[in-house]
Order: sequence, then structure tokens, then C-alpha cells
Amino acid sequence: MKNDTVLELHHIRKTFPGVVALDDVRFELRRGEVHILLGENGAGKSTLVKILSGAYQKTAGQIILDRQEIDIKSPRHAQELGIAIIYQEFNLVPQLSAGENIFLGQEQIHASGLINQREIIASAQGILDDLGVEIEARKAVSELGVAQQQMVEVAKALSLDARILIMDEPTSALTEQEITELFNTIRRLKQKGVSIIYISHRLEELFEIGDRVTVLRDGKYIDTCNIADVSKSELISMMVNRELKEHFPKLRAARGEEVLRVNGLGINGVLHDIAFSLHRGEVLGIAGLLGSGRTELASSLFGVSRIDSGEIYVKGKRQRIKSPRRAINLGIGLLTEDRKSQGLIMILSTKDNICLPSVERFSRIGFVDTREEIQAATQYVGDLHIKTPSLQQQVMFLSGGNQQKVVISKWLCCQADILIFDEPTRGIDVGSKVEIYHLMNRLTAEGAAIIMISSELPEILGMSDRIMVMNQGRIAGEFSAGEATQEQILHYALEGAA
Amino acid sequence: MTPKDFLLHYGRQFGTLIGLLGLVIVLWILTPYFLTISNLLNVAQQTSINAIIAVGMTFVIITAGIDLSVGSIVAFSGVVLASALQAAIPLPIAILIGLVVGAFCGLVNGVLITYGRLPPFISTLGMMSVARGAALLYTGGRPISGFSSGFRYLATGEILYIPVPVIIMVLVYVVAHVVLTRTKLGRYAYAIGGNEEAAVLSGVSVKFYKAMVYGLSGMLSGLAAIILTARLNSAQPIAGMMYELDAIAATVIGGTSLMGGEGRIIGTLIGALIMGVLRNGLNLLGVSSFVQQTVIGSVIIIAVLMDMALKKQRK
Amino acid sequence: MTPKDFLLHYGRQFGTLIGLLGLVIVLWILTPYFLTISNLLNVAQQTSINAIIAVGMTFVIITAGIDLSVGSIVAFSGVVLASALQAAIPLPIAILIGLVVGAFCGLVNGVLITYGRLPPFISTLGMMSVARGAALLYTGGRPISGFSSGFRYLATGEILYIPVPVIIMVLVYVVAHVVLTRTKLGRYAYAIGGNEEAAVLSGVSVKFYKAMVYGLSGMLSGLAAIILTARLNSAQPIAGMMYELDAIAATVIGGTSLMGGEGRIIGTLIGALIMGVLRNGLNLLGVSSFVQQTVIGSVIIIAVLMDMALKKQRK
Amino acid sequence: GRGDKPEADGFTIALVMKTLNNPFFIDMQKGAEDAGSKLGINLIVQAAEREVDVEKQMQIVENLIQRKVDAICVTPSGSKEIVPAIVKANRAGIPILVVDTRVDAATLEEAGGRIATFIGSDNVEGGKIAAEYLVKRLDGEGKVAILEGIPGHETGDARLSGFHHVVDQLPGIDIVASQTANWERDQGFNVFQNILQSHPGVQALFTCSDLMALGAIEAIAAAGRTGDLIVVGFDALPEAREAILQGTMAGSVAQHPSEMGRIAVENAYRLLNGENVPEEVPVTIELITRQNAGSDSTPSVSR
Ligand SMILES: Nc1ncnc2c1ncn2[C@@H]1O[C@H](COP(=O)(O)OP(=O)(O)OP(=O)(O)O)[C@@H](O)[C@H]1O
Ligand SMILES: Nc1ncnc2c1ncn2[C@@H]1O[C@H](COP(=O)(O)OP(=O)(O)OP(=O)(O)O)[C@@H](O)[C@H]1O
Ligand SMILES: [Mg+2]
Ligand SMILES: [Mg+2]
Repeated sequence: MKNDTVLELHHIRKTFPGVVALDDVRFELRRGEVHILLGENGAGKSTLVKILSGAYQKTAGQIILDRQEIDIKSPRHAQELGIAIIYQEFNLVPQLSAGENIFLGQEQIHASGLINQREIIASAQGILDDLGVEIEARKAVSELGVAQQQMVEVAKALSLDARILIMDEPTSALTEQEITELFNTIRRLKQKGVSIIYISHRLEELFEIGDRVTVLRDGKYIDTCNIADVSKSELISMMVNRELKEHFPKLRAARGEEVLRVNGLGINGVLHDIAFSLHRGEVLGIAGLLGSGRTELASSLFGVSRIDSGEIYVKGKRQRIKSPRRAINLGIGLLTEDRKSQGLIMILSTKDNICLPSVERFSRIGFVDTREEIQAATQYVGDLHIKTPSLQQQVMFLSGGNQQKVVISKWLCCQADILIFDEPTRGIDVGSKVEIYHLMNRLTAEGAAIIMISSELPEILGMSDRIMVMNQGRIAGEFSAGEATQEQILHYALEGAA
Repeated sequence: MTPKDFLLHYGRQFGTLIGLLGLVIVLWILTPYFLTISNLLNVAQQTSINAIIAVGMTFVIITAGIDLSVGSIVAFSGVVLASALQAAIPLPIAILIGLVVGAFCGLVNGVLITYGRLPPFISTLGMMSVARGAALLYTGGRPISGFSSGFRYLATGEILYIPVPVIIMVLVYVVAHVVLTRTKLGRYAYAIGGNEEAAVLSGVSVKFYKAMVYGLSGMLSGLAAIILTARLNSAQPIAGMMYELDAIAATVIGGTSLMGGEGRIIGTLIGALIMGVLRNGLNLLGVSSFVQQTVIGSVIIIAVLMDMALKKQRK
Repeated sequence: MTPKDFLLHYGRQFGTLIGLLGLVIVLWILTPYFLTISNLLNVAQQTSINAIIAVGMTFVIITAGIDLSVGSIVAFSGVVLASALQAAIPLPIAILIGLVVGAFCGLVNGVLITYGRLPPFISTLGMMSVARGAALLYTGGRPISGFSSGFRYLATGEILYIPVPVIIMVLVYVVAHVVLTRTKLGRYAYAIGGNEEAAVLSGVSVKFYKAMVYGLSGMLSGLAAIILTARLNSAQPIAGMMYELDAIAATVIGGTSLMGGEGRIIGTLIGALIMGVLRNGLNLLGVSSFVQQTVIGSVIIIAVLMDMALKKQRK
Repeated sequence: GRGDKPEADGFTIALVMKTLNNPFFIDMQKGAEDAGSKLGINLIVQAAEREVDVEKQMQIVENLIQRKVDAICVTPSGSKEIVPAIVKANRAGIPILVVDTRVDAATLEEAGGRIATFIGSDNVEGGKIAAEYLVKRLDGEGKVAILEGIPGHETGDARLSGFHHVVDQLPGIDIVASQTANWERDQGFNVFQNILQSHPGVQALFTCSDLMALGAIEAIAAAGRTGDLIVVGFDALPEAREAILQGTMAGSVAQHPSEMGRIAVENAYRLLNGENVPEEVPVTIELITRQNAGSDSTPSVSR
């Protein structure tokens, strides 16, 4: 054992009913390093770190912290041991303010025994400001966007002043700006000697921030190496056990008739004068910063947000889309950015989630054809390689990436031909990402039209036929795929219309 | 369905089923009167009213709602039905009236909850008072009694020795099971209870189906009113007091979560039977009224504790 | 606190407050007897028991729980307190006994819910029967009556013309408001109700605080029992029936969500006052009891409808 | 509409009952209303939703004191628990007439309360009458079951204790079961059906109220044993009288609620006009059997 080793795991095993999530896993963490944990969706990364955070109890194995074997009994115990974590799925109390969430469980107490609310809000604001995000600490979490919530999670973990900080996909909900701030923070912490376990599916990040990497596959330990000594493709083949030829396998489909046209669409104070059109066979990428109005646009097309002005034409006819039901009937599908609260019904089964928007299609006189449902669900579980022990497994027990695939299946299953994907590859591993891109190709080839909202510029550049940039509720610019560059897009996203 | 899927599907009922069986065995040992065919038919018949109401409650609770108005709806549809019968309206139409009045009250709940955005607790609490008041006003507080033997057959008749209310109950359970597992209404009930926002975004007409579920609960209360009225040969404006608690208890003992999204019809039947068997057994044993309350409370707690312990085992 | 924060914090109570004021104005117009100081004190006093129980209920409901046992706990701690008083145990100790018995019953609920993993509905439903049975057994079904004027002062006394129960109620609300907004117990109650898993993962001892909340609810039921016993100069084993519904109604009318995570103490007071004022007004107007039920139900619905409509407006 | 008529119109008298959820009290209301309209009285009738809710009844009395009614007639839900309310009315100078259920004399005296008069009968006495009749019908020997009211509720307990007072002396009478049906008709059905299972030999049934008896006779009918059992109830509700005529019930104890209501209002009126009223107006308790069930007998009011 090296001198600067703070944590060692040996022979870690974790089983759930019907699932072996971890099998004989080892891991070693040194003082002041950023140690990347890498693996496909469902490889067991989150499970491993949850054992460290006290959320799960290991089935077998040893945890050695500071040369002493210990048992991490509870989240509280983990905190006392100096371990803090940012979970992959948000664990915030929506009704409490950002500040209250950040200090939940470690409230400062006055001599009188009362909570020192002012102190909590002030310290929380301090942490948030240090992180370089504009979030009011006294604002309720339910009023924050996804990215802001993610930053609150980060702030919450930082508030603990831990020696070991675990980050489970902290950047999947963030835009470039915040990621930069987050990385600055990580570097600062490193210098202070904090050890960081970092999980992400964005390989570029690993090379930017990581020191060493441990790869898991199917719950098993594969290897640990220095980031400096490996290449991206080596890592990928360790993860998925095969070569990935291309990261953005874009195929251009024939551009067909216009299926969607939007004129002068506006929502007071949020969206202004949005106009664009969408044709069969194309992917329209929408880029923009946090809060630029992309999600709002998607929800107005899907009948969730009322529009104050403008017209929407679907397949040539003017439509008032008053409800998601109506949108679905018109062939529109929306993959929402927040899968936990909007995309999935966590306590229902994989099958029921996949089939939910299609229930109408599967039913005759009110009766649902269960056989057809099972058939369809089986097909998508296979097509998208969804890792689940059975169709009956509740989605809350699936790994994050597999949950995302279930959401995508929902819309494929209901045969929508105008698909709006809001951050479709959030939390998806490289292999599956490519699968989803292939799927998009297949869909456009079959004549579907796709709007892809994404905060990952390479994805926007790599997979779109046309690119639209939004800024403060307006369309700031539009490019065809060939002419756009990352700098250009950022310029429009930041500065506004040229 | 593989055996494993089967277990996953129905396994959660085993705990309560074992509770019921345990109760049966204890009573069998304690009193010779319990395990006789005639007594078991009694229990089934006595359970039928609560069991039928609990079916509607199960649907409602699966959508993460609650229906406190069932007892008052029983009273109101009972007295309307009774006055229809006394006005010599033909039996099938009178029965239909009873069901429609119940369904109507339920739909009003549903509309208040969906379009009025009222919490179900408040809407149905209000309806509990309103329907009760309506029943009292409608009758001037007096019962309406004395019906044709044709109508009374619904409670007193037997088919192959099985009392008609038991047959009705079984039919309701079979239909409800099919509705819950095989129809849109059932699918959407789970979806709404599991995550209403996600259900809306998946194109479920949440308002419509929610209103339907409350309507269904009202209609089943109407059905219970028919059986109750036929059995007592009288419709009382004060009938059905506290029925909501019994129905909720049966549902929750049967494994349906008050948080919504979870639950099975068969569990509710087991829950209702546990309560029915318990009351019957305490009567047979001649347990004092004071002690009865304590025993009922303890058994409910123990039954569900066992269920929970078993569930944890499986995890 | 800036004015905006103030609105954000207390704005949600405006709907119900307007409902209460509306009710007051209507009654003021309809009857000269309503808006007199003596009647308002009368209403406050009549509201105090429900209002105190509803404080505990508010804590419980904020944690996404429910407590059906409050009424039975009122009865049980009442009779134990009464027998202590009759055994000539000194007043302060007897009062303490009443509070402790209530808190103990509540803690049993809490332990069953946390360690026994029972749904709160089931645990407190069971306790509702058990505590009632215990009260009946303890007294043999007979009320215990006749207490010293010292004890009765708790209900009949006045300080500066204000009835003592009203003063107790106000104190309870002030303390509860502070506890809910400024102590760990309050903070964690919101956290548990808002997202229990997040609370656990943040290192909150969820089980401990949940148990405390039910204990608190039980203790406040014990306090209500003290006032009730002093008021009637008698403790009845059948006291407090259906108090749970009144307390839940006050809480929910006051804007606390049954889904948990949301709610304010001041809202609950308004909710309890709406119910108290309504009953008082209907008595003053001499409205028939049948109509009263209908009116109470309708007003509850309308009050919350207004609240909802206003909330939507603000969005 | 018994709203706010100007007081000059006549006296405002309140009748506060235990509940209106029982035909017994509806009859009482009827009697009171008849008398009230004859005398030009502004009558306010109020009742708690539930019979057991003593505190709500106290609230109603308090509110009527605020309403400044001229007199209050009350049927106490609790004989001791009503006393504080009576004292409050006394202080406000509002005469209290007690109807149907007696106020506990010792408690009243200790509290220094006064009532103007008591109109009614005695539930214990009623229980005795029922018992005597039942014993007579059984020829002094047999197996008897009892359906009790809500456990701990005074009215039922008084009737029950009267009943026991008689039968406990008689070795021939064997009480095989005594269970509560909570005053409710459907529980009367269920509970007695269960009792019939464990005690098929039971020969007679006493119920603390007719509602439970009416449920029980349906259970008896369902068991095909109509006419086998002697069922004695309490309250002599119209339906019970019918059942008695048909022979499905043997008898019931009548307390004549409408008489009580009438006398209460009349006496209140006399009192307010400065006349004297007797301290006590006993309304006779009467046993209703097949002989007198048909005739709507008006009871004799002694004194
Ligand atoms: N509570 C649970 N119950 C049952 N199975 C579980 C549970 N948690 C995780 N699993 C299973 O364990 C395996 C590992 O899941 P885990 O969440 O650790 O994956 P991951 O590597 O974090 O994936 P992702 O990149 O998608 O987040 C998966 O097959 C998952 O379905
Ligand atoms: N429910 C709401 N109430 C009030 N304002 C909202 C609401 N939803 C969105 N907004 C505001 O509308 C604007 C557009 O937000 P939107 O979520 O559409 O942006 P986005 O580009 O999708 O960003 P993100 O990366 O956060 O998803 C933001 O200013 C946001 O604060
Ligand atoms: Mg994960
Ligand atoms: Mg967005």
C-alpha cells in the first residue's frame, strides 16, 4: 500500500434480487487525486459509490479507510468519516430552499437551540457564489431548473468539507459554462488534498480532469490505469469490450415534406417570435445556454405550455395543441430533460413505462392487448440494449442510463414521427450513445423528423442537419450542419443575434 | 408469465393472505362455530358490502387519491333508490337509479378534484357532509322501509346455496380485476398515482380518467347501497357511517399504498375478509365490546406488520 | 425579510384567510349576534380543542403522514388524567400524566411507523381502536366526573377577559410556529415529507424525527384532553370520536398538502377558525341540523376552491 | 326559516337534542314544532351530528346563549357533562328545561346549577320494563342475547343496567351473549347473525334501541327463524311498531318523544310568561306490544 492511499476496496460484492450489481470489485483512492470510475450503463458505478456513501450496504468485501477496515453504516456515518457524495439522481427536497437543502442535516444552531437561518442562507450563498452560479440561496428548489438543481447538489456536497468527494455524473445536466466552473472547483479541492471519485460518460472530461481511471464492466473490475497512459479508444474497448468506429455516425436521410412549421410563436416573457420549419428526414439541433428557452419551446410544441402568440402548423394544417394527448395524436413525441419527475413513473415496470403513451394504440374497446404490449416492450429492450432483469422490473431499480433508454423507447413505441429530444443522451454511456445515434439515423431514414435539444456541442455538430441557436427566448442564429463551428454557436448563444 | 414474474406480481399478497389464514386457524381452534359452511357464508355475506365499496376505494387510492364520501353516498343513493321503489318504478330502473345517483356523486367529486384542483381529501370530505345532508333532507330524517320480495332477493336470495350478495361481490371483483389489469382505465390509474406529471406528458387524459375513477367509486357505493337496503329491508339516511374507514382499511391492509401507483384488487378482498372474519370471530367468541376494539386494532396492526416483515424478507 | 419574501412565505395563506373573512362578513350581515366580543371569544374557545389537535396533525401531515388516533388518544389520556386527579395526585403532576400518556400513545404510533414500517394510516387506525378500547376498559365504560375548581380553571378561567383555553391555544401556536420554522424538528419534518429518501441520504435521522412528530401529535391530543376534561368537568371514554376528521380538515383547509412537505401553522389556525366560525354561525342562524351538514360541506369545498383559484392566479 | 324574526313577535325558544340522526328525535322535534306554531313561538332546533358528542352539544348551548334565546330545552348527551353548559345558561339568565335524559343531580348541585324542569322518563326504568316483559314471555326461563349501544354511551348503558337489574335476579334467565352493535341497523344485522351462529339455541333478544332490533330481525329472517325468537327493543319507532304488529318483534319500550317535545315547549312558554311549571313532568314509559302497537296512544302525563 502506498503512503498516500486513503481508501481501499477489496472483493466488493453487491447483489439485488435477481441482479449481481458488483462482483469482486477492487478500487484504490489516493490523496488529492481525481479518480475516474468508468463503465457502461448498469456497470455498477453508482452502486459502488453508494456503498461508500452509506446508502447501500455491501453484500461482501472489505472497505479500508486510513488503513482501518470499517463498515459504513449509514449516510450520516459516511459524512462523519469525511465522505461526501453528489448522487446521480437528484436528492433534493423540492419544497425547501436551495440553502436549506445545502445544509440539510447540518443546520447551524444558535445557542437558543433554534436554527440560524440567516447563517444558513449566507453560507449557502457563499458556496454557490464560489461555484460561480447565479442561484439565490433562498429560492425553493422546485423553482430551479435542472442545471441549477445540479449545482445545488454540488454545493451541498462541498458544504461538508469532506476529504473524499464522490461525484456521480455531475455534469450530465450542466452546460459548458458551469462545467468550466465545476472543474475549477475540483482543481482547487485537489490542491487542498481532497480525493475525488468522478463518474462521467463524457470521455473528453476525463482527460481534462482525471488522474487515474478504473473501468468496470458488468459489475466486474476490469483495470485501473493512469489517464496519461491510455487513449480514448483503449478506454472504450475496455468499457464495451469492442471497438467503436465512429462517435457520431451521422447518415443523411432524404429531406422530405415539411411536417412542422412555427410562425411568430411567443410566450410572454419567455419566448419571442420563434419561427422555423422541420422536414421529414432531418435532425434540427437546438443549442443554447442554460435557461435560453429551449425546453420551454419544446413544451409549447407539446401542448404543455400555453402559447400567447403565433401559429403552429403540423403536417400542413394549423393546429392548436392544447394537451400532450393532442400532440401525441398528431404524431409528436417529447423526451423530457428531467426523466425522474417527468419522463418516468418510477414505481411502475419497464414494460408499463415503455407502453404508456401507446396504450391507446394497443387497446380495443378499452381493453389493452397485453401480448402486444409485451411484444413491443421486449423489442425495445432488445433494440436499445436496456439492461433489466425482466420487463416487470420497476424502473426505479434500473441504472440511470437504462432509465433514459426506457424513456426513448416510450416514444419509439408510440410511433411518433415528430420527435423532440430534450437532452437525449444525458447520462448515457458512449456505446449506447452511438446506438441512439444509429437509432436517430434509422428514424430519419424512415421519414421521421427530429428536434434535438442538447447542451453538448459536439453532439449538436455531429448529429444535426440544421442547427438553431437560442438566446434569451429568441432564435439567435441558424446554420446548416456543414457551415457551423463550435465557436460560432457559442458566440450566438452568448452574444445574441448577429 | 414465468413463475418468477408470477411471484413478483402476486407475491406481495402472500403476507396478508398468511395473516388471513392465521386468523382463520386461530378462530378454528378457539371456537367450533367458526369453520362451518353456514358461518363462512355468513362472513362472506357480511363482508360483501365493505368489500364492494373497497373496490372503488382501491381504484381511487391507486391514483393516490382518497374517497371519504363513500358512506354518505351509500346513504343518499339508498334513500333515492328506496323512494323510487316505493313509487313503484320498475325494479331494474330503480336499481339503475341507485347506481346512477352514486356515480353522479362520485363524478362531482371527480370534477371538483380535477377541474377544481381540490385535494381529494377535501372534495370528498365536503361530499361526505353534503350527501349526508341531502339524504337527511330528502327523507326528513326518517328511514324508508318495506320493499318487494323481488328486490329483497338481491340480499336474501341464494343461488346454489351461495347468497346473492356474495355472488355480486365475486362478480365485482372479477370485473374489477380485469379492469385494473387489462383496460386503459386500470393502466392509467396506476400511471396517475405513480407520477401524475409523467402521465400527463405521456398523453394520458388525467382529468378524464381521474373523474372516472371517482365516478366508479361512487357507483360501487350505489351498488353497496342496493344490497344494504335489500338486506335491511330499509334505507336509512344515516346508513353507512364510518364505511369510509372500513373501506380504506381493507384496501390498505390489502397492500395498496396510500402514496398511489401500487395495489391489487385481490389484496383488497383479503383485507376486507380479514376485517369481516375478525368481527365475526369476536362475536362468536362473545368477547366484550370493550375488548373488541382493542383486539380489532391490534390485529390490523399485526396483520400488516407481518406483511411488511415478509416483504422485507424478499428484498 | 423583504416584502417579497414575506409574500412568498405567507402568500399561500391569503386564500383561506380571505375565505375566513368572507365568512365573517356574511355572518355579520346575517345576524347581529355574531360580531360581538363575547361571541368571538366564545368561538375562539370552542375552536381551541380542535385547533390544538390540528397543530400536531399539521406536523404529521407535513411529514406526509396521517394520524387517525388523535380522538381516541384524547379519550384515553383524558380518563387517565381524570383518575389521577381523583386519586388526589397534585394538579401539575396529573396534568403531566395526561400529556405523557398522550405522548406515549403517539410514540407507539411513531415506532410502529418507523421501525415496524407500517403505513401511518394503518398504525394510527389500529391505535384509534386500541386506545379507545383501553379507555373503555380502564373506566369500565363510565365517565369520570367532578374535579377541583383549580383544575377546571384551565377551561373556565379567564385572564384579562380572555378564556384560558384560548390563551393556551395561542401559546401552542406560537411555539409550534417557532418549532416548525426554526428548529431541526420542523426543518426535518418538511424534508421528510418533501423527499424522505433525500432526507435519509443527507444524514437526517428520519426514524427518530418521525417518531417525535407522532409523539408530539399524541402529546397535543393529551393537552386537548386536559382542556376538554376541564370544560366538561368529566372525562368520557367515548370522548373525541371523529376528532381526527376535524383536525385533518382544519389542516388541509389551511393549505397543508396531504402529499407532505408543505404547510404552515398559521394556515391550520385559519382552517380551524373557519370550521369553528361556521358551526357557530349556523347555530346563531338557527339553521336546521340537516341543512347544516350540507352547508358545512359546501363551505369547506368553496373555501378551498377559492384558495386554489387564488394560488393559480399568482402563478 | 327560523331566522331572526324580531323578538317582539314572540319568544325565541331553542330545543337542543342529542342528534337528529334518529327518528326518536325527529318525533320530538315534530311535537315541539307543533306546540311552537300554536303558541307563536320562534323555535330553533339544533342537534350535534353525533349522539356521543357531548362537547358539540355544549358548544351549541353556548352559541344559543350568545344568540340570546329566551329559553333552552335540552336533551343531555351526558348527564354530568351537560352541567357546565347549564351553569352558563343560568349565568346568562336563560332558563333551562331538561328533556328525556335526567341531569345528574349531585353534579348539578355541586356546580350550583339550576334547571327549570325535567320532562321525560327514565331509561333505567325502561330497561326494567323491557326485561319484565321479556321474562314474562319466556315464562321465566331461557337463553337471552343482548345488543348493546355504543360502548360507554350513557343512554344505552342506562337501559342495559335496568335490564340487568331485573334479569340478574332470575336464575332461569341465561344471558348467552351481550355484544355491541353501536346503535346501528346494519351492525344489528351482522352481529346478531354471528350470535345466531354461536348460540343457535338463543330464545330471546333485547336490544338497547329499535334500530339494532330492526337489523336483527332481518338476520333472524335470513336464518329462517322468524317468529322463533322473542325480540324486545327500545324507542317504539314506527317501523318497530309495524314489526310488532307483524309478529317479527315482540315489544318495544315507548318514551313518547313527540309528547316530550310538546310539553317542553309549552312549559317553556308558561315559564316565560311568569307562570309556574312543575319541577318534574314524568312522561310515562309504556310497553308497546301487539295489543297497543296499532293505536297511536297518547300517554297519560301525570300531574
Ligand atoms: N436498488 C436496486 N435494486 C435492484 N437492482 C438495482 C438496484 N440498484 C441498481 N441495480 C442494478 O444494478 C446494476 C448496476 O446499476 P448502477 O446504477 O450501479 O449502474 P451504473 O454503472 O451507475 O449505470 P449508469 O451509468 O447508467 O448510471 C444495474 O443492473 C441495475 O439495474
Ligand atoms: N415553470 C416556469 N415558471 C417560470 N419560469 C420558467 C418556468 N419554466 C421555465 N422558466 C423560465 O423560462 C426560461 C426558459 O427556460 P428553459 O427551461 O426553457 O430553458 P432551457 O434552454 O431549456 O434551459 P435548461 O438548460 O435549463 O433546460 C428561463 O428563464 C426559465 O427560468
Ligand atoms: Mg449510475
Ligand atoms: Mg432545457
